[in-house]
Amino acid sequence: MLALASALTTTAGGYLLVLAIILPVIGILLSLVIGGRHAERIALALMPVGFGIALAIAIEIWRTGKPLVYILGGWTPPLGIALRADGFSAVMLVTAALVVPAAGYFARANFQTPQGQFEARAPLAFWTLLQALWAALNIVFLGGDLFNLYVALELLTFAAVPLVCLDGRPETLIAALRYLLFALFGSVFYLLGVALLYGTYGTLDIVLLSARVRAEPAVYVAAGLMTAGLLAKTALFPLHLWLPPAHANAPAPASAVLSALVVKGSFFLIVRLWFDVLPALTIEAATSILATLGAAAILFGSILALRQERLKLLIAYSTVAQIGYLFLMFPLATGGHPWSADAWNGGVLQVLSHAFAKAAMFLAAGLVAESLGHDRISDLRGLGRAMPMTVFAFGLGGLSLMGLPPSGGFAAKWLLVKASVESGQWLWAVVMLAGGLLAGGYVYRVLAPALANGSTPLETRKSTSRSREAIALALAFVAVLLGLAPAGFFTFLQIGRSAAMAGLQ
Amino acid sequence: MSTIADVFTVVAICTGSFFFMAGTVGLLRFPDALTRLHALTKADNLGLGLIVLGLLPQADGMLGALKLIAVWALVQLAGATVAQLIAHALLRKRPPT
Amino acid sequence: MTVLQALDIGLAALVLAVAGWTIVAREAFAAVVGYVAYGLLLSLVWVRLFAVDVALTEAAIGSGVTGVLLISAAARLRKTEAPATDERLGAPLRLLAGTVCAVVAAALAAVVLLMPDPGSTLAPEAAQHLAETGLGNPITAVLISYRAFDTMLEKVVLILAVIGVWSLAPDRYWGGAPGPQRVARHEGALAFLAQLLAPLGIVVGVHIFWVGADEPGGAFQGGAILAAMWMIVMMARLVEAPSISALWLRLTLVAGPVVFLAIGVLGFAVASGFLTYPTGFAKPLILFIEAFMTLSIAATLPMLVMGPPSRPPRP
Amino acid sequence: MSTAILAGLTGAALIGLGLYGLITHPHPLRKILAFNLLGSGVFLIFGIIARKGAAAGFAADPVPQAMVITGIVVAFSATALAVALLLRLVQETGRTTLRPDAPAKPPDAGADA
Repeated sequence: MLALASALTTTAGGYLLVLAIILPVIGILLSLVIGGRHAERIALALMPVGFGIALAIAIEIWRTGKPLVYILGGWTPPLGIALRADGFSAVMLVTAALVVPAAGYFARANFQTPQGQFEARAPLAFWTLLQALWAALNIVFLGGDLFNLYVALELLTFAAVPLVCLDGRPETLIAALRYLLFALFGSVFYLLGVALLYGTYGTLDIVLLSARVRAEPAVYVAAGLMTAGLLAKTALFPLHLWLPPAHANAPAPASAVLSALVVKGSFFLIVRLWFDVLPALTIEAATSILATLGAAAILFGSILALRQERLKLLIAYSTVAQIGYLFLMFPLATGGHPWSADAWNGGVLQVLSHAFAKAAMFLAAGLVAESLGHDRISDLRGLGRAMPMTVFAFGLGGLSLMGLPPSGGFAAKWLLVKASVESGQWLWAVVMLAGGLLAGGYVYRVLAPALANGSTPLETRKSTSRSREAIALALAFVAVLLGLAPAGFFTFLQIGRSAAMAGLQ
Repeated sequence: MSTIADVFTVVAICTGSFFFMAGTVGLLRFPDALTRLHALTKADNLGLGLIVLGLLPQADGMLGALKLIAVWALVQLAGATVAQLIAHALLRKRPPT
Repeated sequence: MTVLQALDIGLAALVLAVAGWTIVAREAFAAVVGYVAYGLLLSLVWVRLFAVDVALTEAAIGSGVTGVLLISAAARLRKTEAPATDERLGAPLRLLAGTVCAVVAAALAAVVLLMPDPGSTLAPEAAQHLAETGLGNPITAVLISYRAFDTMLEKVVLILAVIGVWSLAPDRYWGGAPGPQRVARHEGALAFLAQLLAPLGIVVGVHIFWVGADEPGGAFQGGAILAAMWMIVMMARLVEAPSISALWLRLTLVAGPVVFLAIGVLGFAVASGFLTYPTGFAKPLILFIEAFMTLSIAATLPMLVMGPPSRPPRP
Repeated sequence: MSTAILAGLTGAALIGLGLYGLITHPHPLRKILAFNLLGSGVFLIFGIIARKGAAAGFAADPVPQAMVITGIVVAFSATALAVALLLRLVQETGRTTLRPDAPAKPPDAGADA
């Protein structure tokens, strides 16, 4: 929590937060009006600018060591709305600014407007919705007002759902409709919690709320409702049913963004809620429930991933499992103990490394499906010789999922295991180790046939472009490099967090 | 004067409500769609007309009275059109099995 | 118990009864018709809560436009109902679901009863700054000034919904028009209604947008009425649904958020930052934004109701 | 009992009803309908909070009222998107089931539009 006064005034550089949001919004509006193949050009042209803005925000926070704040319309909360960026926000902004453009440049081959046609359905929808996803994520990361975040969540849903069924096959339509129903359930519950908080405290500003919240019945009910709603959107076991078909059936670049970023958007809000809005409400029972569900997700998701016959479904179930790890941070990082900061850093690092690793794996799987015409795991024999770069990218991503050194996944899980041992909560450590073994199992299931030599060379339908393979590989490298994050990176992550919460006495 | 107006209002609204009630009973009790439609439109138009008539003396000013009459006219228009459409749809569907 | 209280209790009972009907009704069509009635009853509840702006929105959008959408969907889905009933959950699961829902409802009821009265409020703050916006209707002030960012983003949500709905068209229909094919036969009565109602409705819609600055009403309510008028003349086949590639349609759809965003960004230069209005110019700027938003809503709602394009573009 | 409390209890009951319909109805259109019921219950909760916040000469706090207006419009857009998805699904398959195992089509490359 920031000092109250400084959280309610615009800081130098605060305008960057506005730019980060309105840039993709301008892109959406322009793309729809000008239309045709210009939608693609506008989206791709704005991406480097958006990356620059995200980087500038991170540098500004690093330089000043303080969060950035912008008061919208000049109306100070509680009446108005504030945008705020702390270290965590900045890191997420930069992650989105890397993964979205990667998916965008990768998707140029999938979503080109055909020659001789001014405008086509799938390209226009894809390029506008991709920008919309980015805008929505940036608002989620920067929003300082719970109702504004509700609008952001809806924006995210409306951008994500149509991406799932862009190719119009029946199974994608079913997946999209299920996704939409789960997401709507999630946002309406979130909104109900927002109503109760407003009714009790007369503000929805995160910083003002955190100063006013006390442990009382309305707050417990609100916290329960909002968490349940956000869990449905994050697809935590047992509310994960919508995720595998949606993520596995979407076009590869869309899957990459959905798995890497969209589920993290609602997770980000759960972290905001429990660590920033409701620190007065550290309930051991609640954090244990979250972690138990997380543990179940790790085991259940991994075992189902082991049994899938299609590569993209395997990766989607692995997302279910990897989301589980995120929730282990709740019992470990609350309470301001000596190990809390480690656990929090571990959780955030898991968010980041999974984002890059999973984006790389979905893009790699997309390349495999395009060049083979299928993604049946049993028929991948000899793939390593045909598409070495793609298989390498998949393998590096898998390294991070398993938590093997040196990788971001290893550093994240190491921090979490360390915290669970120090806090005496051994159970979580055991689950994490088991999850790592299972992840090794499902990654091996893909790599073993891919690296084996087939009796006949694998027939590819079309050759893959080197640059698209390079995009997947670059993302996988980032996931690995996160394992070498220096101590300064973790100091940066803690900017804007209260000393008490961070466990720094 | 105002007492007479009030009595008029009460009587008109009660009569109007009675027609609404009769229309509703018709809707529930009549055997097929066309007769039900008949009961509804006839009774509701009359019922609403009487209620609006009863409220006119209570309206504050000319504008208020005009608005009440506009409400009545709009409902008449919509009711008549919808009744026509439903009847058309029914005729097209015939013979019912 | 006063008469008003008795009426309140009667209204609440009626709302719940109709709501229950929409859940238990055997046929989807009947349930949807119940839902439209439910929406109108709910508008009365909003009037009783002294929220006339919300009552207007609920009647126009929550009940009216949503009703048209759901009724036409229910009519088209009649044949699919019988197979779906085979998938009903078993009794134990339904019992479990019922228990969970009852617990949620009971917890909420308890919170409602425990909530302090008078409760927390931002009404004094909203009133205090109302003069700076030049408006008389505090709700319009919240929507276009205090929380302008929400409203602008919500316009973007509407545009995404349109893109999402359009993206569900088969490829060959892209660039075509939504809605059913034009048929030779005219529904005389409907055409008559549309001819009579549309001019009137347009006047009422513009009026409601205009008075929204000071009295109940505003861009949402006025725009919804204009949208209804456009839908009725399209339903009566007096005008054709536009091609989704028509430049004027695209421009109308984005006009609201574009003007909102442009004036917001202008605030960096001429006022004290994003979405701020220069002193003394707040009211005209707010009305300017609202005018374009009304236009955009009037175009967006019918596009959402009509669904994806359903015929190939004309050469 | 005040109007506000009564409306709040009605809202709570509507939320329960809507949630029940959303979970138990197999037909997606009925789920969409139940979602709208659930949403209107949530808006009523906002409504009583607004009414209890009557102050400064306003009969109700304008801030929650503005949020409800935003919410109604968003709920309508969501309904429109869901209905469009459902109608397309029925057009393609003739059925409305949401079971993931329903259409038995061979998996294909699927990545391209």
